[in-house]
This record gives sequence, C-alpha cells and structure tokens, in this order.
Amino acid sequence: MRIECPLCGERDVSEFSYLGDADFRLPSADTDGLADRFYEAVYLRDNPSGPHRELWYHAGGCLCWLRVTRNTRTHEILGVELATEAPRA
Amino acid sequence: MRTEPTDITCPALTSLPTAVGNGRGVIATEREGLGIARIAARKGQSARMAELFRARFGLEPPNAPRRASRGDVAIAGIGPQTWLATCEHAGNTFAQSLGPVLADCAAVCDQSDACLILRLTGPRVRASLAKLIPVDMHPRSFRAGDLAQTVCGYINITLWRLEDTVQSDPVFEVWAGRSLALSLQQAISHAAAEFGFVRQSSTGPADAGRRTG
Amino acid sequence: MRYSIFSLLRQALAGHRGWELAWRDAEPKPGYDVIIVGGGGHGLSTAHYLAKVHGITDVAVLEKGCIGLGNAGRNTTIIRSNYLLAGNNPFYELSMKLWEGLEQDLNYNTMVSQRGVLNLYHSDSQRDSYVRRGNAMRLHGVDAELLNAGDVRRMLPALDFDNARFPIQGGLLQARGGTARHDAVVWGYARAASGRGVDIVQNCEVTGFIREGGRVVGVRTSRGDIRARKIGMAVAGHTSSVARMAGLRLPIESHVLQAFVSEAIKPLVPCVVTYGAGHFYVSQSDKGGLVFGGNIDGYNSYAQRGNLPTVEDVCESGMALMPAIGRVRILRSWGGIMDMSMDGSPIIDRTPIEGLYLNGGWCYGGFKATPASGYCFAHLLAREEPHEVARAFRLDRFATGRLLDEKGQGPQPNLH
Amino acid sequence: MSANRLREGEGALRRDRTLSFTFDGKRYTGHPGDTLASALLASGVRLVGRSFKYHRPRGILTVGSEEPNALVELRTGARREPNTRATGVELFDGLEARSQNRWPSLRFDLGAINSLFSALLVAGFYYKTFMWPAAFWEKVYEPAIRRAAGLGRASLEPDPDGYEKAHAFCDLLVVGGGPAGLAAALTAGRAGARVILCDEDFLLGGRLNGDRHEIDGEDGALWARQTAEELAALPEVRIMTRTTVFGAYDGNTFGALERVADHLPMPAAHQVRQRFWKIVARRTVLAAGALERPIVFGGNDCPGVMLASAVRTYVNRFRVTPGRRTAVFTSCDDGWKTAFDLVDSNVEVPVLVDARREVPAELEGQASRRGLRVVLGAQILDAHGSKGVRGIDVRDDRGRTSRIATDALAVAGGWNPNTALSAHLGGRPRWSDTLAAHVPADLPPGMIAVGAAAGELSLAGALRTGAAAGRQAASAAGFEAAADSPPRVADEAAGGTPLWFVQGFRGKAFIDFQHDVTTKDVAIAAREGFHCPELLKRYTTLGMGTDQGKTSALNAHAIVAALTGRSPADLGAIAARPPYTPVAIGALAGAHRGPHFRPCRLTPSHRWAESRGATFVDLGEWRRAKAFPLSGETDWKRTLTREVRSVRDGVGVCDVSTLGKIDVQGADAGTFLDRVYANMISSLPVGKTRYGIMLREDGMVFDDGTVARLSPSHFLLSTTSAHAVKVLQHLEHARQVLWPDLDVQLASVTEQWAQFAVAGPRSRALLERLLEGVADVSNAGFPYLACAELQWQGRPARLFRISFSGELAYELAVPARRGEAALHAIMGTGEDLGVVPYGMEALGTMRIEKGHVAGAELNGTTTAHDLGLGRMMSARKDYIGRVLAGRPGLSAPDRPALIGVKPSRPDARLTAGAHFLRLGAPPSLENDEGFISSATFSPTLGHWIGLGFLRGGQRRIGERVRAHDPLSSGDVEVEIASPIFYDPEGNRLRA
Repeated sequence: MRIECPLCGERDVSEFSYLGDADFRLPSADTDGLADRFYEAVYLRDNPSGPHRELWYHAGGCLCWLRVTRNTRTHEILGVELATEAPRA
Repeated sequence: MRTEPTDITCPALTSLPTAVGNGRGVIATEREGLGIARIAARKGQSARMAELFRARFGLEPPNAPRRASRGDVAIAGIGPQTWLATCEHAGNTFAQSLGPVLADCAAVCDQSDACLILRLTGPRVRASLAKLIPVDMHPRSFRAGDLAQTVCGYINITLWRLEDTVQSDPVFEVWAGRSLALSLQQAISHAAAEFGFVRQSSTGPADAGRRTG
Repeated sequence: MRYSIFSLLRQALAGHRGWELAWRDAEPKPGYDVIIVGGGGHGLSTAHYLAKVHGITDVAVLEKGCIGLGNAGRNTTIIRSNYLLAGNNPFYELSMKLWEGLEQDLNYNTMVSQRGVLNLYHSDSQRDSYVRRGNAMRLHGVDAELLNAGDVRRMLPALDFDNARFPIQGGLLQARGGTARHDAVVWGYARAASGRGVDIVQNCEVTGFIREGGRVVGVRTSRGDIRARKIGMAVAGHTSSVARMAGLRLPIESHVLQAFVSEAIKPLVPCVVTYGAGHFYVSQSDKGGLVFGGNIDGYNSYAQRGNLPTVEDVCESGMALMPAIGRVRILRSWGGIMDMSMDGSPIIDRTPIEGLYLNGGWCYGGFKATPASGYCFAHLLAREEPHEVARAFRLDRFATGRLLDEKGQGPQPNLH
Repeated sequence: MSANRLREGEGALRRDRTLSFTFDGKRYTGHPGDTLASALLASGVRLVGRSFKYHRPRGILTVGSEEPNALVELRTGARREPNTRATGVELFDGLEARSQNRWPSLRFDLGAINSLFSALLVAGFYYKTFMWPAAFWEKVYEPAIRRAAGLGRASLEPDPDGYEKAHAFCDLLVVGGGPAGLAAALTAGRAGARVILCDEDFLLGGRLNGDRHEIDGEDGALWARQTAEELAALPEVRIMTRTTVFGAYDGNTFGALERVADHLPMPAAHQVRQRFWKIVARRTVLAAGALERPIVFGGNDCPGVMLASAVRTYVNRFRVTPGRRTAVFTSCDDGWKTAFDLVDSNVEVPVLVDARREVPAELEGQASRRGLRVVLGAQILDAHGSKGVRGIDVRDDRGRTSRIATDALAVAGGWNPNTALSAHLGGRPRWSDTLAAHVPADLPPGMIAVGAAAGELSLAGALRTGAAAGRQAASAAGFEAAADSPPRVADEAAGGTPLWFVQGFRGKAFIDFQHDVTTKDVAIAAREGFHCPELLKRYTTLGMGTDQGKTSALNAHAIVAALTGRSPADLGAIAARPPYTPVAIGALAGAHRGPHFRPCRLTPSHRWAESRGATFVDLGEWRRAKAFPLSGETDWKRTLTREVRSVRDGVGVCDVSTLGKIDVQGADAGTFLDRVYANMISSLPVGKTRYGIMLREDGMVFDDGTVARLSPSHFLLSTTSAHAVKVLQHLEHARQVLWPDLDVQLASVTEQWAQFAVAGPRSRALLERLLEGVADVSNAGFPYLACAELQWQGRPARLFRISFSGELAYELAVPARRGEAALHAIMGTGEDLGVVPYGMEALGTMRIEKGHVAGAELNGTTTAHDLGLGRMMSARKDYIGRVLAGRPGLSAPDRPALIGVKPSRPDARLTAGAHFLRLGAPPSLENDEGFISSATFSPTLGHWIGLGFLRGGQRRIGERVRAHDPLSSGDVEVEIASPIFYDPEGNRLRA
C-alpha cells in the first residue's frame, strides 16, 4: 500500500502509523451527557467495509497527520489531505 | 585525564573500520561544524518569516521538499511552514543569532548537535542507497536540490541531493539522529560493502561537491 | 456413523463407499428456537453446546459460504490459557479444559497437542510482568513455570542465545498449552451438532434482520426469511457489518492479521514459542510446516490479505530469534479479518436489542477460545444470564470503564 | 558419455566444460547450463525422491518451479537447504544433493510400508481414529505422527550466508522472459521507458529454449538471445534473471526474490546469497506463461512419467532424453511436438496415444513422415514399473488393451495459464471453455496479462500481445513506442480436448503427487460433503505441498465436478496467495538479524562509560549504562550499594540524555499544554519547572515528566525515555487534528542535548565550581524547581533544579557534541568531592526509595488516583482524558492503589510480580488484592523494598499481607508502607 503524502509525495505504508476513524470528534465541554458523547467518540469508531476516512501519521517522514480516504475492502487510496487543511466536516 | 576533548557527534563511531570491502564504490564523509536551525513559522507568519530570511540571507525558503543555498547558508522545506536552515562553520551560534531575528514570526530550535550528517558519493552510491531507502532515487525522479524525509531501515533520516561531482558521481547528504550514528553507518557500509565502502575524515563547505567552472 | 478404527477398517474393506456426509447440508426451515449467524468455530460450538448441555436442538447455524473458512480456518492453531486478568483467565482455562476432552466429546480427533506454549522475555521489566502473569495463573490453578535462559536453551537449542540484539533471558511456560487442528475443530463441532439435530445451512448469507416492535424476530437471508426466538451473532471479523444491519454500532474495528506456513521440514520446533522482543510466534504442524505469524497490519481492513511491511517484520523477528530458519522457505501466507475490540478482550453479551445476542471482539485470540466461547454463548442464549467465567465480557464495560486491557494499550485496537 | 545425454547438439549447454556433483553420495557429471534435474536425467538417474505419505518412488515430472516430486536436500552443514527442487537448481562444480524422506536409503525405504496400509490412510483418517484410549493420543499417536512429519531436514546452525533488501521503481515491470515478456520489454524499452524484466530462469527465452521455433527465419532460442542482448544495452532497462516475482501487493508493489549466489558453491566475500526486491511499477505485464497439466491414470506417479513439454525442453535445451524409448500420451496438439522432437533427436517413440479421435491432418502428416506409430481415440490406463516405467497399458477406441514397453512416458493434458500474480489482490480468474482452464480476470490495477498467461498459447499470439502491452505501458509513462511490425512466425496448431482422467485403470491414480492424493481420496471427500474447493483441499491436503497444487488443483476440481455432476467452472479457482514459489525466510529478513535486528541508540557518554568498565542494559532502542563496577566488585549488590551511598552521602553523575525533550513554542503554548496535561501548566512562572502528567483520552495515565518555562511563549517538556516518540505523536495529533487553530510549534530536541543529573548533598559544591561566574546555584539564587538558560564554555547550556533521586540535585544540559567533554569537566571538577558515575540500577533503586512511579507503574492500566496523583487532576480546566477518567470503573474505590511494601523479616527478598493475599487467605483469584510492581534492595534502608498496587491503597499502611510468588521465590510476609521510603518531607531535595 502506498500513500500520497501531500508534502513528501507517494510513500510506502511502512512510513505511516495509523489511528483510525478520521471523523472522530471531541465533544465540546458544554455538551450535555458529556460522558456518553465521549464514550461514543472514543469507542464507537466507524468501521465500514468500503470507503473509510481515516487518520494516518507520517511518522517516517514529515510528521504530518493526514486524512486518508481508503477502501477497506480493496485497500485502494481514494484521497489524501493534510489534517490541518482538511475540512473538518 | 583529558578534560577538554573536542566536539564529537558519536564517540562510538571511532570504533568503526574506515573501509569495508574492496574499491571506492561509495565514499562517506562526515559533515562537521555545521550550524543547524529548525524554523517553524508562527500561525499565519510564514510569509513574514520568508521575507525576513530573504532579507538576511538573500535566499527564498522553499515551500516544498527542496533545498536552496547561497554561500555558507542553505535552507530546506521539511514540512508545512517548517524549514531546516544550515550555515557552515557556525555551530550553535547560528540558531542563537537567528532566534532574535525571527523571534516574532517563528520558533527557532538549535539542531546543530542533533544529527550525524554523512555526505555520500561514488559511482555506486545510488545502488547502495537503493538497498536502504524506499524512495526512487533515479536521476529523473530525485534531482539535485531535492529532499526526502524517509526511513533507512528503522532509522528516520533526511536525505538530499547536491550537484554531481566533476567525475559526475551523484552526491547525497544523509541526516540521522546522533544517537543512531553508529547503526546508520553500519547499515550504509554493509549495503555498500560489495562495491567497496570508504569513510573519510570531514569535508569542507557544503558545495565542495559542485562542479567547478 | 460413529468414527473409530473399526469403522475405518469396515470402510476400507468396503472400498470406502459407505462413508456418509460428515454433517447434514440442511435446507433452512421457516423458523427456529435459536439462529446462530456464522458457521465458524464459535457458531458451531455454540450450537453443539446448546444441544448437548441445554437440550435446545431446534437450532440453525447460518453460514454465507462453506463452514469454517473464516478465521476458524485461517489461524495459527494455538491454544493456551496464560492470561493475567481475573476477567479473562478463568474463561480461557475453561476453554483449555474443554480442549482436553474434545476428542471424546465430539467423537472426532481434533488433534489437540499439549506441546507447551513458551513466551520468551528479554528484559527485567518483561520478566517482572511475566512473573505477575504466571502468579495470576497459579492463583487460578493454571499451570505456569518460569524458565531461565539455560532452561530455554535446553528446550530450544536452535534459538539465538549468543549474538542477539535483545538476548533471551528466559521464558514463561504453560506446558498444557499447545495446538489443535483448526479445520478438524470446525468439522468435529459441525458433525456433533448436526448429529444432535442442529441444522447447518451453508451458502446462506444474512442480509438483514426482521424487527417486530423493539425486538428482532428473524433474519432475511439469501435463502429467504427465517424466524427465531433468539438470534446469536458469531461472525467475528464482520461483527460490525452484521450489527449495522440491526442498527448497532460497536466498539470494534476490523483488522487484517497475516499468517504464514513454511515448507514441511523434519521436527525443529517442539513447542509454541513467542518472541518477546518483536512480533513473532511459531509452532510446527503435524505435517512439518512451521506455522507462524506476528502483528496485525495495523489498519482497518476487510480484505483477507496484508502487505509486505508486516511480512518483513515477522521474518526479521523470526531470524532474530531463530537464525537457523534462514534457508527454510515460506510456502504460503494469508490474512484473516480480526474483530479488534477497544480493549483487546472479547464480548459475549446481550445487545440493547431484544432477541439479539453478541459473541465477538475476539481480536486474534479467537481460536483458543472456541470451546468456551460456544459454551458460554450457549449458556447466555439458554439461561439469559452470562456464564460465571464470562461475566466480564460485557458490552457496556467501555462506557462504565470496567475494561479488560491485558496490554494496557488503551482504546487503540491496532495496538492490542 | 552419460546414459541419456543425446550425442549431437549443444542446446543451451556448454559441453566444453564438465562439472561434477554428487547425489546421495554418488558422483556424477554434467555441464554448465544443466540443472540438477537435467544432469540427473542425463546420468540415467530416474528415482530421485519419495512421496510424503506412502513413500512411493518418485522421479522428475517437470522442468520448472512447479515440480512436485524431485525435491532434494541441497548443500550440507549450516547451508543445508531442504525441499529444494532439482528442476530449479543450476548445476555448479562440487554440488552436493541428497534425497529426502526415506530411510535407510532411497532405493530401499522402510517408510514404503505405509503403502500396505494405504487402504486405511485415506483422506480424513486422522480425524476418525487415534481417539481411544484418550491418554494414548498425547503419549503415543501424536508424537509418532510428528516424528513422521516433514520432508527435508533444516540445519540447526545459524544460516551463515547474508541477505539484503532492495527497492526498485519502474514504468513497466515485466514478469516472465519468454517470447511475450521479451516482446513487451523490447517495445517499452526501445521507447525509453524504465523497464524491469524478471525471470526465474537463468536463461531468458522461456519456451523458446524448450521448443523448436522460427522467428524471422531464425532459431527461436537465438532470437531470444539476441533480444536479451539488445535489452541489456538499453540504459533504462534492467534485466533480472534468477529472479522470481513472488507476490503482488497493494499500491503496485511487488515482491521479488533474486537468487544472487545460489548457482555458486558459496557467495563471494560481501556478496549476499539472495536479495529481496520491493518493486514499485506503474504498469505490470504478466507474461508468466502457462503450466502443463498431467493426465490422471493408474501408476501415473511412476518415475519416468513426465510432462510432455518438460520432455521437450530436456531434449532441446539440455539434450537429454528421459528414456531410450519414450512414449507420448496426449489430448492436445501440443503433445505431438514432443514426439516429433524426440524422433528428430533419434529417440525411439514406441507410440503416440491421443485420446482424441480426430486431430489436425497436418499433425498426422508430420507423424507419418517420421514413421511415428499413432493411436487415436485411445487412452493409457496404467503405467507399470516399480522404480521406473517399464511398460504402459493402452486401451484403444475399441476397448482392446495392449501393453507396450517403454522406459519413459510424456504426458500432455493441456495448458493452465499461470494466473497466480493476477489473483494475489483478490481477483478471481475466469473459466475459459475454449482452453478448459482459468484465465486472468479482474486483474490488479495497472496489470496486463499477455501470451500464454493470458491464454494466448501460440507464439504469434505471445509476440503480438506482448508488444501491444509494452506499447501501452510505455505511453502510460509518456513514451511513444515505434509501431514495429511484429516478427514473422509460422502459425501452429494449438488445439486440444481436455482429458482430466481415464477410467478403468487398475493401480493408484495420483492427482497430487507430493501429498499422495489419489482419485479415491477425492471420491471420499466428495462423498462426505467436502466438495467445495477449499474444504476439499483442507480435507485431503491436496495442493498443500511445496508446489501448492500447480499441477494438481484443476485436475482435482475436474474430478470432483465429474463426481458431483458439475463442470470445473462451477467450482471456481482456489485463491492464489503469495509467494508464487516458496521464499527463504532469511531473504525476507534481509540484513535485519543478529545484533542488527533493530538499530541501537547510544548516549553521548557511551564511549566514556565503556572506558570506565560500565555494564550496559538495553531499554527499548537505547543502550544505557547499568552500573559502573569497580575492579573487585563482583557482586551487583556491592556496586549498587556503593553508587547509591555515594549519591546519598556525596555526589554522583548520571547520563539522563535519553529522556525525551520536546520544545513547545507559540502564543498559545500555555493553553495547549493545559489541554494535554492533567495539571495546570499555564500558571507556571518563567524560570520554573513543574512535574506534569498526561492522560490518554480514555483517562489512564499516559506519561509523566517535567515542564520548564523558558519564556512566556517557550516551554521545554521532558518525557519518559520509552514514550518520547509516542508523546510527540500525541502532541502533534493534538496540535494538527484537535486544535489546529492554536499558535503552537513543536520540535523534538532530544538528540540536541546531552543531559546529566548531578545529584547528592555535594552537588551544589560541584556545580558552584563548574559554573563559576556562569550561574548562581545557591538555594536562594537557584531554588528547587528552578531552571535557566546559560552560556557555558562558549556554548548554550541549560540548568534545572530537579531531582529523581530525592537528593539535592541539578540537571545540566549541554549541546550533545559537548556531552563527553562536559562529563569530563564534571568528573574532573568533582574529583576531590568524590563524585562517582551511577547507572540505571542505582537510578532505579533511588526512585523506588523515593516512591517515584516509572514504567512498571505507568503500565497503561493505572489512573492518576491509582498512582496517588489524583490531586494533580485540575478541576479548573478541561484536558485530554478528564471526562472518561470519571467513569465509575476508573474511579471505583476498590481499585488497587499505589503503596510501598517492606518484608516483615528484614533479610527477606521481594520480587516484582508477587500478588498480595490477606494473611491466611487461601490463594485464589477471588483473594487476589494486588501485586508488587517494582522491587529492589535498598542500600539506604538495608533491606528490600517495593512499590505495588493494593486494594484500599494507603488506607492499609501498617497492615501485614502475604506477597504470594509461587512462580519464582515463594511467599513473603510484607508490611504495607508509604510508597515514599526516603525523606518523605522532601527536605533533602530542597536543601
């Protein structure tokens, strides 16, 4: 598997480390039922069979966090963006 | 007891042989005395940082994994709004002098002691590096001035290519953490052994490799 | 037909023409007491114990393809009960006890081989944590033994004791651990369950759940709707996907774990060995192949295959541990989809949906758990309460913070 | 002249040189260009191995890497290679090979007795028996089965040869150097594209070397040679012979194994044995050819029965005939070529049997021109002969059976395209009725199949499809290939009607030769319901041998299909998995073995420590000084005691450079750190240091360390050595993903600074001298937890008043290159103060005496409360981990919490890992109340002490419990104490 780092170019997967579901969002402190929201954010991550938006860290390169869209059934990479620049939709 | 030994990147390197295998397929020399500063622009200040740097050194900080140099000073892009600047013979004073200049628009960290820097050249340097580094170093793909941050075995490295030598051998510089200097040299000399690996004492200024005239 | 040397002799004389189907290839009925989704080891053992222990035989096991071709047929066949936490240890020990009597229970030789499982340690801190784990095992009456480097050298002379980056200091041995023939376990449970009246329905893919009011009352399948009072999921690897059909989100990610087998060689590795300074475990099959593996690839995946970085990491660790295998060749590699839970431990519990029960999150520890998993899941389905050794495997433990994190890695599945 | 070597013709041999080798100790000869297989055949050796289960005599079946039978142990001693295919071994002078899986000898093998029980040893017999009496399985049956396991013997010694990895990148990777592959490489290479051409053979050309062809009017083998020369001359083309592309992976990455020195007696100095290539290719051309399949009939495993194409290659390329009389059994046109080539090489062909009633007239014409005896519409039922074929039973179209004498039989059952690589990424090959075989379908992105691999069995088709694919790949990379006209070749008959198996045979008919799977086994499996291909394979072990079913899988499916009234198409293809052919584990490990398994990080004082005779310990990647024993100090306890006492009573120095150091700057640095640390950081004054803990998002403690504030917008963090990299990743995540709006810059400065702890009551005296005129280190001028940036010896330096030992202590940081010099200065300056270096043992002991938590306590399952650090969790701000730390399970009062323990009997020893039980309570999980996490002998207190976690924690101080350790040192009664054994008030470090 090769990931196109927006900065470094296409690199082997061995340079990256994986975090998972990129739509993971920290609830803001004022939400009610905060504990439940946090439980969902931290433990109930998206795990689709197919396209998946996920966070990768270029640990063996520029140390950037990336939002990668990848098909978990075919391992095809569908898109990569810097976490700092990606729309946080 | 000797109380004032000179600076040493990795004392243990002295235990390594200076030649492995026969021939001079790969020649390694350690770069010394370099002043190295890591520059990270403050939020929204990268343009200002570039402007100040240009004013001071007449160099444009690249916004890509490229290296630009002028005289003793060079600067390379290593990340978003992040650069690595070097200055010959300047040692720790480089970052110290740069700090105040950029203070309001960038964080400057002295890295002069943080890395081993090996300059690698010789007719078989590409073949040897191909055994270690998962990046395409074909002359068409990795040009003079290009930079790559990648891994060499399990060692994080920064690598860039300088102008070829007069014998038109390619010239690379490989950076790795000081504590890993021994492991890195072992890996490189092992990979180059079949072509002949030679380690020389330190080089002159950054662009000694460049063709003269 | 009862299997024995005599049935074999009789058939030999009859030119082997009298063998019957190992298990009935059943047509689905319109309804059952219990439906088990998933014809892997866990689903089939659940069906077996439902019938045998609880007398519930109106059971169907639904499998989308042929039985036993998921993780039950893709693992490295290791069985052990060397666990640290009180929530895990008794469960896996029950499993070990069931393994020890499985041939007779099933009248099928699952080739359980208690050749020992040895975890090597390479540092003082690693030894300390093994001592802690070994003592926890002893507290539950599980066999555990601490070996020093000399003991290990006597057991496994081919390991690297003299030239290693991380020298072997000793190991934690569970002599009762070992291996079993994974396919035979599936076939044995299938045959035994089928013999007690359980319907094993192959090529029957569940495509959805039938809901009435709040509860689940059946499944929609590629072979039509089938109703049931209770439905148990045993589809580790695809638990998220099946649960999603019922509108459930679970603390589980699917990851790929690669495994490898070498060409058959004469006996070299007498027991199961785990390298402590890298990702590598190995045993030798009864056919002579070295069966080994390492860490999961580390990214969510539903493709039953992995990539080279893991292959290299495994082989490097193997060579660091056992430099004599340098010229032994890898014959085949494959990948299985692991249900990686958020704390590295499984879930056997009711779901928030009435009538739907969950058995999953086995990470890469599922094979050794096959007997106890079925035993405890059957208990839950039959008695509506968790079996005493599976009390900790609750679905709500992530919300309550009563976690079962053997490695202390936290909510990061690819680190467990 | 050896028995079966043809007199005339060079083939691809160099007859001018003779190589000698031994097989089972007997000496033979061959020539450069021979394989072990061709040389054995030439020497008249037919029996080369024994089968796995029945130990049946086996010969050479094929000429390539699909060989199931001819496996040998190659080389000797530490270089012994089990299960090596004789067909793939390039002959070298002095080669030593031995047959396998036989005892006492190959000709007389006692294991063959299994054949007598073959009626019992059928598919699945293991599972149906050995069950009673229960005890016997473990003690008798299973050990016996394991002893019988395996084919060859691996060496027990470390592999003496070297391996390495290499990376390559190209526009086009061509897999296979036959006509199709050569055409593809040539077209793309001429256009200027970067091409890599791999072939597992040592000679390019593929079937061009095995068959007789004409290309542009000249010999096909010559055309191959000339093409190879032109390719070699192209600057951007890399030809890799002896290289097998064994796997396709994601991202157009391929694994390939180059056998660098396997054709030599041993590798040269600095030469590796094999090189593992990771090739990234824009486009891939799959030109791996096709594999011929056998026909299943009685005694078809008898040595001398070979694939027809293999016979042809032995004749044309190696100038060897498998027997003086060689019959041919075919169901396709291709088989006839073998008969023709044999006859043309003056080898007697007693009969050509074709199962078809009608064949192309052109073939019959050629046959009669050669006076060849042909029987159409006939089948061979059985081959006879114990250790080699002597005769065959032929049943003609009228059902009459006659025996014909022959000492070899060439079998042509048709061709299976070699689809393996096309299916490694999950694509399933498609069934082709015309070929009666699977062809590549649903290929990996960027891969094109050509030639026989794509079902194009004719030479013309191979050249045409190859060139077209080469052109396509070139243009994809931006190069336009000239439209050369394809070479002229004669079109040939390549038809056939599949004959999977014959009926009415008498002997055993083998499908999988290596695993002795017969038609009977497959029938049993089908009868018992194991007819889906995966179950069939697992139940009968068919296709699980070293050849992975290359010659057996499809035949088996066809037979099951026939038994269950289906077509082979209905069964689908077995999933192909890497590696295509077996790959040595050593090659995949490359140079990462022994001491070079992983890199080793050395501290700035490493050489100095070595010179002081230090002992070292590996902690993760780092190698650190464990202790500095003086000569005569044989016992670790004496050294430890001296080092600890010297620090407690005088002054000691320790290299702490391994601690992670992270530079945090920016206007929002304070806010940022408040969010990642559980305690308040923004309130820290400039010039001060504070202890801090970070939690994981789930509320467990992640890491601890100090935070120093160098300026309002500049902080310096220290992390544990173990977590330095993980903490930076965690902070980068917070900075880039969680709060990208904050103005924060992060940089690791771990490698930049050498840092030394100078600890002990006399540390101030030492530093007063060392930093004279540089810094005021008095208690007033530089109180506990102070920090400062200095200029020392013309270099920047940093000074911190922090203490891990619990003594008055400082940490001095200097640029790493200056580390050794600084250490010399400290030692020199402190000489008369009695300064000593101390290592990890003393450091660890003093931190336990002081009750500081470390790795054993920060184990990822402990909360701040568990660690007695609950008060650090700020209630005045939000931070990572705050919310989930409040979950009932993490705040439950019954959670084991940090305590100290000391043995009731002062001379008793404590072990980390012991569990706490109430006195008198029987050992059981229910009674388990916690455990000892760290233990050490305390030189300060004169007895063992430990830290641990106990239900009820420090509420139970003074209580006596049992430290239960049946595993190592037995049980010890201990008293619960405060975790801080030494100077609880902290007077010493504030002194």
